[in-house]
Order: sequence, then C-alpha cells, then structure tokens
Amino acid sequence: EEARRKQEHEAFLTDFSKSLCSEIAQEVLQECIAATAAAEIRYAQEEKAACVARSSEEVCRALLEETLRCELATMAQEILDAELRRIHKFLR
Amino acid sequence: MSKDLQMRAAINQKLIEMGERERLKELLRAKLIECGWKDQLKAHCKDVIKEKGLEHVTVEDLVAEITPKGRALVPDSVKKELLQRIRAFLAQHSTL
Amino acid sequence: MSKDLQMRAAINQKLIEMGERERLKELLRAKLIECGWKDQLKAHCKDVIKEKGLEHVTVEDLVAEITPKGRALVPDSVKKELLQRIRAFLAQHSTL
Repeated sequence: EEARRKQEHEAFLTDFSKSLCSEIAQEVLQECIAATAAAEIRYAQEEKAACVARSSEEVCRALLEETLRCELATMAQEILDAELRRIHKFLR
Repeated sequence: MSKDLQMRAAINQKLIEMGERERLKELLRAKLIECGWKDQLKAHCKDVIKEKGLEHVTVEDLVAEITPKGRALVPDSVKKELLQRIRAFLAQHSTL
Repeated sequence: MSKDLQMRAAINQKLIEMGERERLKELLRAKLIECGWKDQLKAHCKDVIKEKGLEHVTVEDLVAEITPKGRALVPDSVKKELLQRIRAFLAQHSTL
C-alpha cells in the first residue's frame, strides 16, 4: 500500500511539474513576446520620426540652396546688365 | 474538490507564498535572454515590420505574427532546466 | 539606397506633386525681400563691380563672389520658417 501511494505521489508530481512548467513558460513567453513587439514597434516609430526629421532638414537645406543659387544668378545678371546699360548711355 | 486538485491548489499557493513562482519566471526570462531567444525574436519583429510596413502593423498584429516562432524558438535545454527547478522545489517540499 | 535617401526622395516627390515645392520657393523669395536680404546683396554686387571694374567682372565671377555672403545673410528665422512649413506639410500628408 505504501509503495503504491508513493508511486501515485511520484506520478502526481511528474504530472504537476510538467503542467506548471508549461503554465509558467506560457505566461513568460506571452509577456516577453508582447513586450518585445511593443518595444520594436516603438523603436521603429522613433527611428522613422528621426529619419523624417533628418530628411526634412536636408530637403529644406537643398530648397534654400536652390533658391539662393537662382536668386543670386538672376540678381548678378540683372545688375551687370543695368551697369552696362548705364555705361552705354553715359558713352553716348 | 478531488484530492489531486486540492494538492495542486496547495502547492500553487506555497509556490506563490514562498516567491518561488516569481523566481521561476525570472529564471526563464534570464535564460531566454542568455540563449539569444530575445535577440532572435527582435530580429523577427524587424523583418515583419519591414515586410508589412510600419503603418500597416499594430502591436497586436505583430504579437500574433511572431508568437508561433517565439514558442518554437525556446531551446529544449531551457525548458528542461525550468522543469528540473520545479521538480527540485517539489521534492524539497514533498511533504505537502 | 539608404533609408534617409529614400525618405528625402519621397518628401521631394510629395512636395512637387502637390505644388508645395514651388509655393515654398515663392515664400522664400518673398521672405528674402521682406527681410532686406535682397537689398543687401544688391548693394554688395555693386560694391564688387565698383571694386573690380565692370570690364573685369563676368556673371559667374559675380555670383561666386556674392554667394558666401548670400548664404550667410539669410536670417535663421527664415530658415526656421521654411523648415516648419515643410514639417507642417508632412504632418498633413503623413502617407510617407
């Protein structure tokens, strides 16, 4: 009887250990998976926001440069033309 | 309540009271980091986000997508160690 | 192509498609007049011509001579406003 009870108890412990192990694993995996997914989405969002910010600054810089180049070229041309006209007028 | 269920409830209570349940979870978390599981999962997340596009993925979608791989990637050695720790605890407190 | 380059191309495309790039250039030109930048640069052009002599200055020379000052004289507030306009546009058209 004693041997039978011991055997039953052992079987119970084996079964219980397995179910507890899978229960704990399930809980921890769920937590870790959810935390990792949330962290990775957050990280990707932050990375994208930083990329947009850097790129916007670069686009702004390029736009400014392009406009300045254009304005300065037009201005230089106009002023030189005006100066030439003034000289011609003076010579006549 | 059957004797089995009574015993389960008693052991569970003991595990919680003694802080062993938390310690077991902590052990598993540490092992998952140590064995590279977390890094693999992160890499998988990045792949999914890249493939689907950030604007088309919610946290819930991502969890659903990575869970099967997350489960499959847990090394047998880690599961075994957890089981052994549980067995050892139960053996120590087998008078329950 | 790097992510930043792709993003820059996407922003530019969106700005062009919506006609915003031209509007921003127009806004910038107006701001440069408003803040006195254009008058200062014109005066600088005249000084350079006077100093070098009209017969010794080509358009290219003049542009090369005035460009550093032209860049330096753009007020920070104008650059800031331009960037803010771009950011506001992107916030409104967040499909990027």
